[in-house]
Amino acid sequence: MKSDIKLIDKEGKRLDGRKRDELRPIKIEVGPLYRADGSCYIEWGGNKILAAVYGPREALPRHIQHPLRAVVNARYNMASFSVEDRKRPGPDRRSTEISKVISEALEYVILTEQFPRAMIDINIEVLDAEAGTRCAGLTAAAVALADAGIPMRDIPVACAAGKIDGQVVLDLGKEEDNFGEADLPVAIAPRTDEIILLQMDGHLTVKEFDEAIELAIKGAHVVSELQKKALLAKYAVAKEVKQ
Amino acid sequence: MKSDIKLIDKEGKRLDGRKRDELRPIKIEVGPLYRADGSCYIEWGGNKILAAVYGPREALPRHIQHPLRAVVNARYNMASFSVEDRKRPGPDRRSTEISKVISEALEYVILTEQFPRAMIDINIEVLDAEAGTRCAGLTAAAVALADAGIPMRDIPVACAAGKIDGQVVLDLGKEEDNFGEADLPVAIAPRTDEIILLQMDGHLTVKEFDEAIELAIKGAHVVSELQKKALLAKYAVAKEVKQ
Amino acid sequence: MKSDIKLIDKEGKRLDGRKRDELRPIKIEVGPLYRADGSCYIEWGGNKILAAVYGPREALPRHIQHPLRAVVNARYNMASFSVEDRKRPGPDRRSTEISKVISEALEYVILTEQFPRAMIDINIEVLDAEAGTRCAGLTAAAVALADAGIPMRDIPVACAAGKIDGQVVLDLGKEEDNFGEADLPVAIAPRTDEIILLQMDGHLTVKEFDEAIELAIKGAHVVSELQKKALLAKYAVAKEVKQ
Amino acid sequence: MNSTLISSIKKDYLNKLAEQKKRIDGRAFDEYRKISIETNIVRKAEGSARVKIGNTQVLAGVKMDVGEPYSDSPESGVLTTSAELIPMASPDFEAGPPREDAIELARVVDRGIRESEVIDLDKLCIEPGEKVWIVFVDIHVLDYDGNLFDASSLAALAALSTAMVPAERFEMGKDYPLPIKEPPISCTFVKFNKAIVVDPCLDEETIAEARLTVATDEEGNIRAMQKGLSGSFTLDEVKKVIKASIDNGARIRKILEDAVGRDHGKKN
Amino acid sequence: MNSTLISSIKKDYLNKLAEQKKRIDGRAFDEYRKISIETNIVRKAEGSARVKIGNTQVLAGVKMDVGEPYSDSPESGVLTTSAELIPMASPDFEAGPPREDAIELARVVDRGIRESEVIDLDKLCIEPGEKVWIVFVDIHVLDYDGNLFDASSLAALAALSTAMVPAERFEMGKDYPLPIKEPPISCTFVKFNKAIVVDPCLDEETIAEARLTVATDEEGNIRAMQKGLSGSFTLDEVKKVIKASIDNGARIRKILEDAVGRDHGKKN
Amino acid sequence: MNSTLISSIKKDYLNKLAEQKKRIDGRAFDEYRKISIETNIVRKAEGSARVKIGNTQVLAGVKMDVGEPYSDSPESGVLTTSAELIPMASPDFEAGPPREDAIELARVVDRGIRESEVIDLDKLCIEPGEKVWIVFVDIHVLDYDGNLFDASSLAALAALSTAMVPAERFEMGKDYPLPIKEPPISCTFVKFNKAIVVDPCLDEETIAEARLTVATDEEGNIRAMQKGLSGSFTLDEVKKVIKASIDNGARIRKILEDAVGRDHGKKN
Repeated sequence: MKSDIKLIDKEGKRLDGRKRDELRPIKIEVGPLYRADGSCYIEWGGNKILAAVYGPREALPRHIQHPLRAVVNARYNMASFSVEDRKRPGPDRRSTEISKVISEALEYVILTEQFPRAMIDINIEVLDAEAGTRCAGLTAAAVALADAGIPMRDIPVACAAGKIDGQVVLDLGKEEDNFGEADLPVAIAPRTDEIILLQMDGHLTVKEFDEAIELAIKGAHVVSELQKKALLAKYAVAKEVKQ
Repeated sequence: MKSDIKLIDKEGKRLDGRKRDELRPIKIEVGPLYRADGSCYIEWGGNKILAAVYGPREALPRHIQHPLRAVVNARYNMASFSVEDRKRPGPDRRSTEISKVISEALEYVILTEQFPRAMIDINIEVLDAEAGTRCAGLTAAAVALADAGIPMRDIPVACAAGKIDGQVVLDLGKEEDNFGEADLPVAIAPRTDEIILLQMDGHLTVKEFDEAIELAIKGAHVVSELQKKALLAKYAVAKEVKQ
Repeated sequence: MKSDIKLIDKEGKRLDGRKRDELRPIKIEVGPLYRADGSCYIEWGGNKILAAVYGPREALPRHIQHPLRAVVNARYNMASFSVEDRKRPGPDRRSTEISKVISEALEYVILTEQFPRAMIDINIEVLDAEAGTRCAGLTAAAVALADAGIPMRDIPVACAAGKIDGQVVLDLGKEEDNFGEADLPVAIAPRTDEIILLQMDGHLTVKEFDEAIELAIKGAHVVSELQKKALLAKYAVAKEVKQ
Repeated sequence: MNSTLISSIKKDYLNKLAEQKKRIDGRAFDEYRKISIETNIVRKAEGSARVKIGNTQVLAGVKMDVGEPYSDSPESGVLTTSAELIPMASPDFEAGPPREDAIELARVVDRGIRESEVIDLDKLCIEPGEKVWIVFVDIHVLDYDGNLFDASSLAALAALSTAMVPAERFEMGKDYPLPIKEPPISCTFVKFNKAIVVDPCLDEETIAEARLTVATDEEGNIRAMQKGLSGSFTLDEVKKVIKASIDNGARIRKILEDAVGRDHGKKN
Repeated sequence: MNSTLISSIKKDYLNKLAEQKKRIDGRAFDEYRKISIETNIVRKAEGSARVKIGNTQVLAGVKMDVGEPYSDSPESGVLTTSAELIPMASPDFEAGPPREDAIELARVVDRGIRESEVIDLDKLCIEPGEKVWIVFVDIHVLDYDGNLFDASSLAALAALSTAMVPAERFEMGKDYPLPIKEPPISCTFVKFNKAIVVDPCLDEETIAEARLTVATDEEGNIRAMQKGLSGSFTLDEVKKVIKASIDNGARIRKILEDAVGRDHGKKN
Repeated sequence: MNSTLISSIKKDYLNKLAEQKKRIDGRAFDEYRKISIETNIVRKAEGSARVKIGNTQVLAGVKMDVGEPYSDSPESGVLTTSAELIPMASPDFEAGPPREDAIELARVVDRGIRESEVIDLDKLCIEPGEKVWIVFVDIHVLDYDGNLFDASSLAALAALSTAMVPAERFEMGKDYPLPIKEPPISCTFVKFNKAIVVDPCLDEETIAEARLTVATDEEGNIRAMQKGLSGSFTLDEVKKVIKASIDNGARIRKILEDAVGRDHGKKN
């Protein structure tokens, strides 16, 4: 957490030239996969992430079925070559926790009661990882759910804020994550600003927290617009093709 | 097995001051746990062990059900911090074997035929381990079974004898177990003295064996009285509260 | 693959004195096991392999059942002491692949459609391993299937050819396998010469391949005769006993 | 189906109570259960503590060993936190490798220790790059009646606060206390039917829609947060929870300090 | 039962088509689908490539580390190939340890690299018997519409061909290209209802009776073969498949060379 | 249900036989089946033996390697015993990690070797604290018709008695016989319907209420005991079993000595 690295220069610029409240570049592509019922590819800074949705389909094995609603299983996975030192394939404790908090967040927006005894599987594959994969992964998963036509009360979206060099900033990059003082990933349902994912590590005063979460929510709204634009683009093309 | 350590001094006293046929101090507490159907906490010398019983309840998954009787699963587990060098969590070969012989011994006294297709789970957690955990664990499990109201033909009880410095003694302590010549854990149904658990390692003549097993059975009867006293104490309090 | 070792001498003799198209000594024993429905013991060069067949019997767990035919599970396993450096017990990637290709090859000859919802288990245990265990194992498994009375359209048989010192030879031995240039294990249904297992590693021209596969098929026919002789021997004895 | 039915009845009942500002065990929304902490109860452990929060009972043990540092922090000791939801603690826990609940629990406790630098890992270096102390914190849940996050984190802190570095066993001089800094205190809330209650009991956890844990330090700053379950919080609710966490944290910190018998913030 | 019924109907349909020399996606028996190769798409990997064969999509990544050689080849680098059939790629793939399909796939790709000495492992020795480069090739199947053997092997070759040895990260001078030799090209066929077709799509794989993969080199020699499934081939069929593999191999080799932008056979 | 019915019919039949002092295979209660021992049957193993007791068949193999000693016994070799109940041996055995039956078997065989100091582990030290011989004893059950304890223990002893330390392979001079002391011999009994019979066949094991294994040495002393199953023994029954074990042990010891072709007690 401590380091001599200056993360913000005298002009208020961050290592990659961003301003305090500026997001990294984001690119969203809808439907890159053939087999999946819905899919999304996102590039968010140096992150490259695919999300694929299968379902709703009969939940198997049967003992996992819920009689009144669909079960939602998000599986966050990092490709072994997505990080500096090769990661052993398969889930570790970190990915298990991230899968759990993303599953819970997405379950809130999905109208699961429409599909009793069903399951909806969401696969998030991190192909190239920089800081903020859980926010980018959730954001891509939300688009893949929409692409799969899964009924949702809202299209969720995530963004992080944090503290570096004593200042609250938006969307931490890699060095900022490693050497910063706090990271605060947040996911919301953007229509109502309800908070559906929230984690925090580090050190924030109550005032800084208030500032940070508002910044994160504001950032999430910007990302939300990118989600909608990407979906609309595909929808527009699809419509065109139809006509 | 060999060593220069004198385990019995000239006056016939053992390292911890005990006589040849003397047990370590034993304390039994009935019902320390809230969720379990029955529970028991035992301190036996330096051993600290909790036992909890759940059941009878439907045996699941179904393929483990027996159509004519309950299945009895004792699970002996050592906390990772219960031994000098940290133990990796989870079962190892030693605990698997102890779980098996304790399950078999307890099954003999439980009236399993009263609960077809059911299972009775017995969890034995060793929190602090000195020599003799299997005897102490079985003894605690028996009390937890009684506390859970599981019908039994007898309340089983266990005690070990062994050989140190060429002499047969009761209830080996840690150094006696490490440097002694034989260890003989025995569990009985005390009403009939039927032997339901019996293991032996080391070196005993037939004569020494006869002596050792009689000493162990005698010791088990002493422990049996402590079991009954602990159960009566709880029963008496319960009765009092009722009146 | 490269080495200074001469694998063929000036007279065309191989390290163990064999000629180019000569098999290692093979011994086949039918029915050495009591519990199995069919069994076979084979010694093929330095390989010592047991094969046992159980089934057809109800396929369990049920979800593996096929409604129209029996499932065939061959399990190739090396005893931990069968190789120079002790092998960890249990399947590894190599044995999983060999189990798969042997299962598929044997399935072709078994009249699986006669036993819907059943399974046929074939256990191949390599007790002592030299080169060529997959061919020897498949050959023994075929005899065990016949011994178990499993209906087959043919008794399959396997044999390898390979290239050493630039020459195509039959049935590679250990050093030939380690330092040779190619290995080509082949299994056939001998009545029709249909190829049911085929793998190749190394480097062969098309001409060499043609030569090698014909050599392997020729070798397989020799082994096929040994299979039949062993089965007839047992059958003859059985007949004699009956009379 | 049956258990679905039962839980649906229980849900209705708790929801109705909540509308009357009542809880199933009679507590107020902002009322924590009785906390008791006993330390040094496992002789074989370097440090240990049993924490009871109501009927919930958690045992934490600390073991230490000498090993290699991670290559990216060659001058720091290593911390490893595990949690076992052993079948003893609940009819619903099963033996076997830890499932996602246990993993989330262990990771939240671990972050509470690691990110707040409760253990001064830099002081646990023996030979840079070669030999450091490894600290194993093992959480053993003995009796489960809700709120494992707070109970486990408190048990871990109490066990660490009383742990002795076993230098003698490794022939490195006399044992000495593990260097510990002022720890942040976790406080957990759940939300159901618009009510937000502190320190949920099992029945409340079963029907809860959302959960929020906030760890705060002596100065009232936030050191860790973890939201769980598939419900949501408004920003206002989050802010109220943070405030209540700071208040409860101060009270629980006193209980911890009394139990471990010293004022860590100043002594170490 | 249902899925059995459906697959039986599909089987009849494909078989009937085959009798008319037709395939379900309109291709000729000897027609390969469109191949596209993109390299260097994962920044964190030493080398990477995404290969599309029709709708099938495979990503291969190469990572390198420094480690110990095997005791029986103290002067050679180490190659390790893994394949994951992740649930993203198909509704039928499950999370968890690789099953026999993935293991066979990884082993066939591995042999294609190892036995043909595509990587010059002897040049990856740093200190004989002590330190060598470990090359990890990881196959990530992203979208499964048949013919994973060819797609995976091609992705692995493309990733290796563009991989840089990360010498800088290990303080051993400047990064340099992984020493690669001319690779053999895999070509896969399946047989059903007496027809033998190249580059099977998923529907064809589902009903296939037998599968044969042949890897051939620049000179038209055979470097690896793998027969699969429970059907059989006649010797004549095998010979025809070999010939067609050589023809296709030459064409695919060009696509690979264009994608990796250099002529390996000569440069290295 | 069916298998329950069948086993109940078999139980009645064996119980009735027992009342007439008869056994299902015609043996007397105290009659052991024919034992045969073949040694050195696996060329790749340091030592090996196949033991048949009636139809039961067990293969034991000994492999040795050089490795580190345990920290608490730096001058002793290491012994590791495993048992696999491979599916070959019985329709009821399944592939996979050893279950509790196999673990109990391995541990009882292991204790029979370790506690009686059959192998002189102190002579297997190469460099104190650094390098010692590791002895792997692997039990492979090939055909299961009851009494695996005696068959496995006998196979292990025969394999160890004929094992050669592979010094040459590790460039430490010439191979030499593994230093072995006089081993104790295991003898197993089961009890059903008040009868106690030696060397149970599978049918008897299936219906047995209790099992007792006693290992005795040359001098008629007891070296190990293991009671199993959910029945009980009276003290008198235990004493009778011990006596019978000593008698059988003497007879089996001769068979072992003949098979391994030397008198260990004296030579080593």
